[in-house]
Amino acid sequence: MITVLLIFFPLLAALLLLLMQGTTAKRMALGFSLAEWAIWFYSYIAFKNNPINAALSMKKAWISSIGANFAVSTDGISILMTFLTALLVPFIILSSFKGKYSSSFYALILLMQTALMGVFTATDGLLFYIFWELALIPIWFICLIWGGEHRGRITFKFFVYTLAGSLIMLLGLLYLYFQTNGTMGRSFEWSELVQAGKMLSETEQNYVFWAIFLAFAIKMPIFPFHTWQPDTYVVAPTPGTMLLSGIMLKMGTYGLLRWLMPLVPAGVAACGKTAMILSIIGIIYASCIAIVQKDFKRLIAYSSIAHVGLISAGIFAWNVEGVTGALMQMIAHGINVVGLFFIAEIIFNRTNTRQINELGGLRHVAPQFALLFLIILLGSVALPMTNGFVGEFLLLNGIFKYNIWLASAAGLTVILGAVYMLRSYQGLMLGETNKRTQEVVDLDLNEKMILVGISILIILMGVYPKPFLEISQPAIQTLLETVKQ
Amino acid sequence: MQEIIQGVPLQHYIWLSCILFSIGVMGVLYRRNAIIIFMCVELMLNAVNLMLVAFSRYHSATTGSSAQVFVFFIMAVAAAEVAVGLAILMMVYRNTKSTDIDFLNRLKF
Amino acid sequence: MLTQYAFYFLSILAIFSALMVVFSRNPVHSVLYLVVTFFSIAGHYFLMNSQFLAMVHIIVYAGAIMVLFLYVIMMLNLNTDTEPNKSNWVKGAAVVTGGLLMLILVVSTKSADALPVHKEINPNIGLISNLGKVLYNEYMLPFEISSILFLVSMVGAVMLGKKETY
Amino acid sequence: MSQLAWLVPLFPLLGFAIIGLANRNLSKSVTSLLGSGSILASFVVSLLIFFEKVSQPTPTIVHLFDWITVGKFSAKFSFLIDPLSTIFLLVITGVGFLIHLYSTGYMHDDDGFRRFFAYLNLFIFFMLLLVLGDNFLVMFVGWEGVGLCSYLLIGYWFSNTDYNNAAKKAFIMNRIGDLGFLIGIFLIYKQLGSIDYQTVFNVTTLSKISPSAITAITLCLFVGATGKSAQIPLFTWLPDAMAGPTPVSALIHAATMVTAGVYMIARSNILFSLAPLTQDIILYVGLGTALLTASIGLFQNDIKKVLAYSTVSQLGLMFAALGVGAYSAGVFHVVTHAFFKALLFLGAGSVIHGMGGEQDIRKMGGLRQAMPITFWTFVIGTVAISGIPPFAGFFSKDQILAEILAHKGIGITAVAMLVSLMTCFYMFRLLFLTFFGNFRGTQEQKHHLHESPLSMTIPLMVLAFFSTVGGFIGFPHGIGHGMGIHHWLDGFLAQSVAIKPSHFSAGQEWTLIGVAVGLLAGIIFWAMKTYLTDGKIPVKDSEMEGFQKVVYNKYYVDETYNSLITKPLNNISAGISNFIETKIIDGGVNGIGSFTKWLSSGIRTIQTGNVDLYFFAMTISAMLILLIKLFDK
Amino acid sequence: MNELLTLASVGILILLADMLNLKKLAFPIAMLGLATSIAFSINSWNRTEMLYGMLRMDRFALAFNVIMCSATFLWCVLSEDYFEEREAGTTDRYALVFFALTGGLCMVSYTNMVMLFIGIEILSIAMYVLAGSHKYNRDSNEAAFKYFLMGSFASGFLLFGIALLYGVTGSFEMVKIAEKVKEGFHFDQTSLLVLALMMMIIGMAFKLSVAPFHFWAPDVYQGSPTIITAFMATVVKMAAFGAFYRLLTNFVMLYGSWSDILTVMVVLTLFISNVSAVLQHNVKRILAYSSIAHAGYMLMACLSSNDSGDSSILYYTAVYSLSSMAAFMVLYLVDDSKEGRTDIGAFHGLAKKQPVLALAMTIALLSMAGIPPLSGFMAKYYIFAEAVHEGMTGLVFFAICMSLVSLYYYMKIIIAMYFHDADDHAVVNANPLQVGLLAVSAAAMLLLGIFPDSIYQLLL
Repeated sequence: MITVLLIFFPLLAALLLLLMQGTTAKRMALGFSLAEWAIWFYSYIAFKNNPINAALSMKKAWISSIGANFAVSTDGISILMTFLTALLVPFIILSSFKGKYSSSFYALILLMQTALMGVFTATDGLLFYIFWELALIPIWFICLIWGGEHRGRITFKFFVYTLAGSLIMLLGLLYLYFQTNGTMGRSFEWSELVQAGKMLSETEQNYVFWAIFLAFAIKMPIFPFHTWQPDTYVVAPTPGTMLLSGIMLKMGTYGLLRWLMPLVPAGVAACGKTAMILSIIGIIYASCIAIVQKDFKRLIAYSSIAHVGLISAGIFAWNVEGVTGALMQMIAHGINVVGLFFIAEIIFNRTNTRQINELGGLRHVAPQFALLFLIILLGSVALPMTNGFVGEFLLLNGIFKYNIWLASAAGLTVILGAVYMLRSYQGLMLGETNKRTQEVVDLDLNEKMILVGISILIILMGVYPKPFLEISQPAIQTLLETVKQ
Repeated sequence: MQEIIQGVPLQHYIWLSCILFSIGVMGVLYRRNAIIIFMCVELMLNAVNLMLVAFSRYHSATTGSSAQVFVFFIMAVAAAEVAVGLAILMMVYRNTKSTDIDFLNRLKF
Repeated sequence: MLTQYAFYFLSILAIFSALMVVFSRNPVHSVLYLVVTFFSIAGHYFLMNSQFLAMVHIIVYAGAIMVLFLYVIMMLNLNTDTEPNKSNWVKGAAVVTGGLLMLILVVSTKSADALPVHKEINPNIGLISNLGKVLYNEYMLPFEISSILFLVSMVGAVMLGKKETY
Repeated sequence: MSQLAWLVPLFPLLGFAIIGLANRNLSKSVTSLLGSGSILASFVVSLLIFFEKVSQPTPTIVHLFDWITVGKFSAKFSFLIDPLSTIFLLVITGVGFLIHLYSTGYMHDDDGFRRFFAYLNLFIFFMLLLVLGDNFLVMFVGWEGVGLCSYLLIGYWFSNTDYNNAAKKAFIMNRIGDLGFLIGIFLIYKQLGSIDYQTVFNVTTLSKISPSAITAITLCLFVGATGKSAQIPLFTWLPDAMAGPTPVSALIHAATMVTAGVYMIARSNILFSLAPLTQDIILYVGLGTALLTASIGLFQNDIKKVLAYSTVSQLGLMFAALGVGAYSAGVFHVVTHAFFKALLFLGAGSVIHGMGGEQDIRKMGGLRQAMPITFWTFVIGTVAISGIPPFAGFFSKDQILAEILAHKGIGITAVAMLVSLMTCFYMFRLLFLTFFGNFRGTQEQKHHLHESPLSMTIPLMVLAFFSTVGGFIGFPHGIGHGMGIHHWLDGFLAQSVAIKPSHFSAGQEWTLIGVAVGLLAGIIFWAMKTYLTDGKIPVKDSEMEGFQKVVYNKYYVDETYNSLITKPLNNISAGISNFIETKIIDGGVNGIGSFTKWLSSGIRTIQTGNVDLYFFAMTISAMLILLIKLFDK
Repeated sequence: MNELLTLASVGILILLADMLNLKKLAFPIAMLGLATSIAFSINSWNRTEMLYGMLRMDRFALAFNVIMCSATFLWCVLSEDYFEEREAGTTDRYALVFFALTGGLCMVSYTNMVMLFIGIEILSIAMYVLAGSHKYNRDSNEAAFKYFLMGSFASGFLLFGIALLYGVTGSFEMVKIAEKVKEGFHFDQTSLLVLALMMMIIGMAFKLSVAPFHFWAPDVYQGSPTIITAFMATVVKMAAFGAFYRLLTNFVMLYGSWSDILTVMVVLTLFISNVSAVLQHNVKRILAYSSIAHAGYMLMACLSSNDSGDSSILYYTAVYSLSSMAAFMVLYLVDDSKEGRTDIGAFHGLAKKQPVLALAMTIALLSMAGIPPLSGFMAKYYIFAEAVHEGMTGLVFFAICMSLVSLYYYMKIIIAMYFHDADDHAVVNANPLQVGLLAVSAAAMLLLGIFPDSIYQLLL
């Protein structure tokens, strides 16, 4: 029941928001998102007390004609993903306070939150798919209505590309669905699909693997399916970019974890390595592009590809370190990238440009900003004692267990990440001020709240990641066991 | 071999109507004047009628009369169609002063 | 034998006049050839002992429909050879296509030979009394429904024909 | 007391937090007090720990909290207090405190005074984590943390693009090493299932895994060490790092951070002792670095650059010592080096302070009158680094030479000796050019010349004292058996020593000392003749030629790296970005769209609007369908 | 019986009202008639009625009747002002619509070929007239003209098929034909039967606008008055599809394999319609192509029909007509307010001026594109799932690709509404009733998508 509330409360809030206008809408949106956070916290307490709490899951017949249920449940993995969602949305809403956004904007964000919560808790294949797609619509509108130049063309590409992937995934899920043979006939239930997947021959599993993988690969995105992403991130309004990069791409990684790996174990065994190599190529490839990138927002976009490549590689390593690291990094990356995009937004608001070589010396005029930027940047380059490190360390460790050479290649992210992030930091913050930057003022309260909040999270998670690691362990073990059997 | 009337097999009637039908189709393709085209369509319907009557005779022991009733309906429909069709033709002619089908191609691509 | 000759005569006449419908340059000629075709088809109906249909055919087609056609042609003053010619290429294509279609139809109906032979042919089915029974019993519903059809065509024709301003 | 070891890093952390957060609201004096005071407090605690450990040498583990626990992997956040870490604690907090004190004077007029102290405190914190850590991961935390602080402090004057580049370079080069370290940690975990020192440094456990695995582990760790300790091939960042304020150079880039590599290898001595191949590599890399950078130092004209190359060179010697398994000698040299190199840097800082920021020794000269304290302490430092008995450097350097001689014979020792002689030469060159002769700077500078304030000279004097007597904590092995630092580390190194014992007699030792002292004297006289008697001044940059030019330009190593790595990376990236990304991958995706549009533009023309054509199309398709259906049997 | 009678008599009543100068009554009568017909259908839901052996009012037919009547209901309410504004011919149009519905009902419930033929003709003739009901508009003229010529041409093929089929089987009754077909034939006669069935399929494919017999559709849809196009694309299409589906399942499918030819048709339809629509700039034409594309998807359902085929098709047609009706109605409102502009530019800035209309249009378009959780998704899902189950994964893959292509043109409209600013100053008028009804339709599209069983299980 709590999970259901977690999913549908934002939807309700979104509908209510449509009745409001102006600043009331903004404030209420923030209020709703905080209330959602409270709901999450309640579910967390419930989960802590009793992980198999009946209140955390729900299963009701939904489309009985095809055996699809409304089945949601929260386990140790879901709780972290819902945490990320519940955590970031208030930040994202807060970050948009200065923009000229109408109430429908906030309604869309909350609608998106519903979809995301649904994706992260659904245990029914069709339900998962519906929420998966539902998440696409609000963000598309956000980008389309409030986006930047060429948004029509770019958001179209984004929409079609991701939709193409997910339709193919649906094909794969359908294929599995027709192999299920539960007591109640065919079913989309996760456990049934897992059983069905195991029955398939290896060739079939390979096909299903690629079909499902494609959707996640596009969403994350993994090289070479990533070209929608930088353009979209740049063109989207910054809150939209935050949603996209902070939470939405986690749908892809979460999907890998929950809906690909356990479903077709033999397919993973046969094709996982290729997928992993793609992920790792993506890390290096995107990092290289980020190095020569002149647009700061685009640079973050590419850095995001690199990070996600590492996450997916960690998942494909499919050992406890890799998977835990992936989860940890999903959260860390979510937080960091939201911070980075907010920084890009702040810079753009003040100077009207995102070109790194047109800026410089911001540290002179905005020392607090520079400091907070630095902390977030360090989180992003995975300095120990920041959240990025825990995830990255575990990921690399997991990949290392899988294959030494791949891990070494993936490890290049440690170096390349530092190269492009420091390069951008230097270009933006250091050096002498110029015409554009000399008039810049330091952060105001709203901005400070967000960035300080993020910075505190970065350090807290880096120093004491135990709660995050601990809560997900049983679920990860179960998941790993599922595949082994 | 079934004979429909003395000395004439069913086959011949079918062929005759096929030929008439084809001529009707050919006329539709051949002419540009809408009225003629329409007439050719009528020709096609008549070919069908002819075939139905032939078949009704072939099935006369069982359901032959229903085929003849069917022909009757086809005639009725044809008459109704002609009324409306000519009304449309007139209307078009009023506006374009032409019954040339190639003249009407504002709607395309 | 007579029926056989009658059949071939009527058939050749029908085909010839049908062809003339297509190939006559003057629309009025086409109409007249079509009337000839209809008459020869009516002849076939007589041959097949379907007098009622033959009568109806002549009344409806030759009497009503063709008159309507003629009337329209006259009214629109299309009786002269005003139709711009299609290019020969298109005409050729039309003839070839029609020919091929005929070929296909004829070849594929060749198997009508193999239809089971019904020895008895009931000569009375074409009679009015017989048809009336069928029409007003079995085919009651379509008969009624076709009244709607006529209503539709009537309303439609009036609607389109009526002068109206808006 | 050892249980309170967490206090040691806590004080600097608090100092950092308070200074960092309060920032503008803190007066400079309070900042100095907090900044230096926190380190002093750490030092006091370290001393107490030290005294406790003297009487009770068993290692103590202080467990703070579980940091990362995943599956079988577990990294605790806990501290290990044993002789090795205690020595480093003392050096870091002790020297660190002096340098903080010095900074209060040196940085007094700088705008970013508070920021500077915050960074310094943070640095000390991370450095302490590095040496206190109970497992490799905590060490790695400190390892990366000091790298960060180094980045921040090198780029302290962030308006200057060159400085920023230097900072970036330092961080990235360190990161390259860090990756090696990280992979080393993974390997350790994979092979041994743990990264705790207790579990890993166990001969019985280690004997179960293959020697090649140990070699791989040690090589990876050594790559990490080359990054942090500026060894070939990752040494070029250190000279550039002199862009930071001088106390930073003294603290981070001479006394403490760069010795982290030595600490790491000393800490993992068992691993290295079990990997002879790695040891040899370390030896040759160390010697090579020492030789290369010493030769560069011969021709440098920037006072800090000379010291920087000297630092790299000394680090090379330390690695050479580690390479022959003389861990205690290496650590010993770390300690003495910390004293005299800090002293030299701070002295140089004092000079720069007095000169108003001038660093080129060609523009100095005759400063001894104006800055007597600086001069005398600098002399002590120079003598100490040159290895002249009985100053600190002599003992440690001699020890290293002796160990090399004992293990590798005369040839390798000669190379090490050569390095030592070169060090002596350029240090005296530096001394003479700076403090003797006539002043060569501008009038304005001459007018400005003054001795530094007390806050700067006191640390100089304290360090000079230790540079003088510090050597006695490690009296030569062969002469005074079981004294000082060796004895202190004996228990710790027992396992390694068992693998590779070193034997040499007192006679050998004395011979070595004799030869070394004799040669050094010759070199000093040569230097004196060249720069003091003849009054030779190094030529201007533009007039250099031939070999001198090559050496002055650091053998063009930076340029080589630039053209071998940086430029290709940039070009490849640009290629990827401009061609593969946009043309091939994105082009492919867009191509599908364009293709569809192209198809559309073709297909929609079928719909010509001509009924005629529609009739044809319908009839023909009907015929085709009939044909297919009827005749496909 | 009652359903049929109601519809026919409402048509006549409206004509009578016209004669008695009670034009105001036309609308209420229409509403009442539709409601009554729906009520009758629901009332006789649980029994199957045979009418003179000609019509079979089974659940399938009744469900179609309900949906067609509901769509017409929606249509009437939404287009009320259209008829209000035009004095002349109002009642005629209403009457024709109801006669067309009568024809449609015959088409979805026939058991005798005569009824199929007459039903089709009633519907078609009414539509020919309605297509040309803008008498002084050249486009409307052209549409009626093309529709009529090609429609009657296609009727010829259909009739030829029926005649041959009668020749072979000796009956017009579907049950008897099916029996005969099941009995099987000599090898020699197969070509006759195949020819008959093929000719019928061709004739029906024309009515359904399935490629390669779709040529009339884009032109006619574009040329007809928007309000009529809306009716054509929904009710007429449903009726045609119902008839086709009955034809296929009742006996065509019993004989031999048609999947190859139908597959070709599906592929062609999906390909030509979707790809052609990509570069269109006229929203009406885009929607016309979209409706052709949907005919393709519906045909796909026939391909893989098994027990649940009826349900999938019912759901699909219901959902499709709802979405299509909503989209066409928004188009109509825009068209009506902007003096006949139906190009994409007419939609610029609609989101700002009429957010509800824009939203309804968006939901309708996304639903047609098959984006979850809208009903269009579930509709496609059922069909694709059936096809996957039948092993036609390749065809489904192709259909998915074509759905993606279709996104392009749907989104073009959405982007126009949300992204661009209006390029003229015309105000898009919509009365509260229309807005409200469109909002309700939008909600229905969403709810039907979330709870598809509400319709899907009707026939189970």
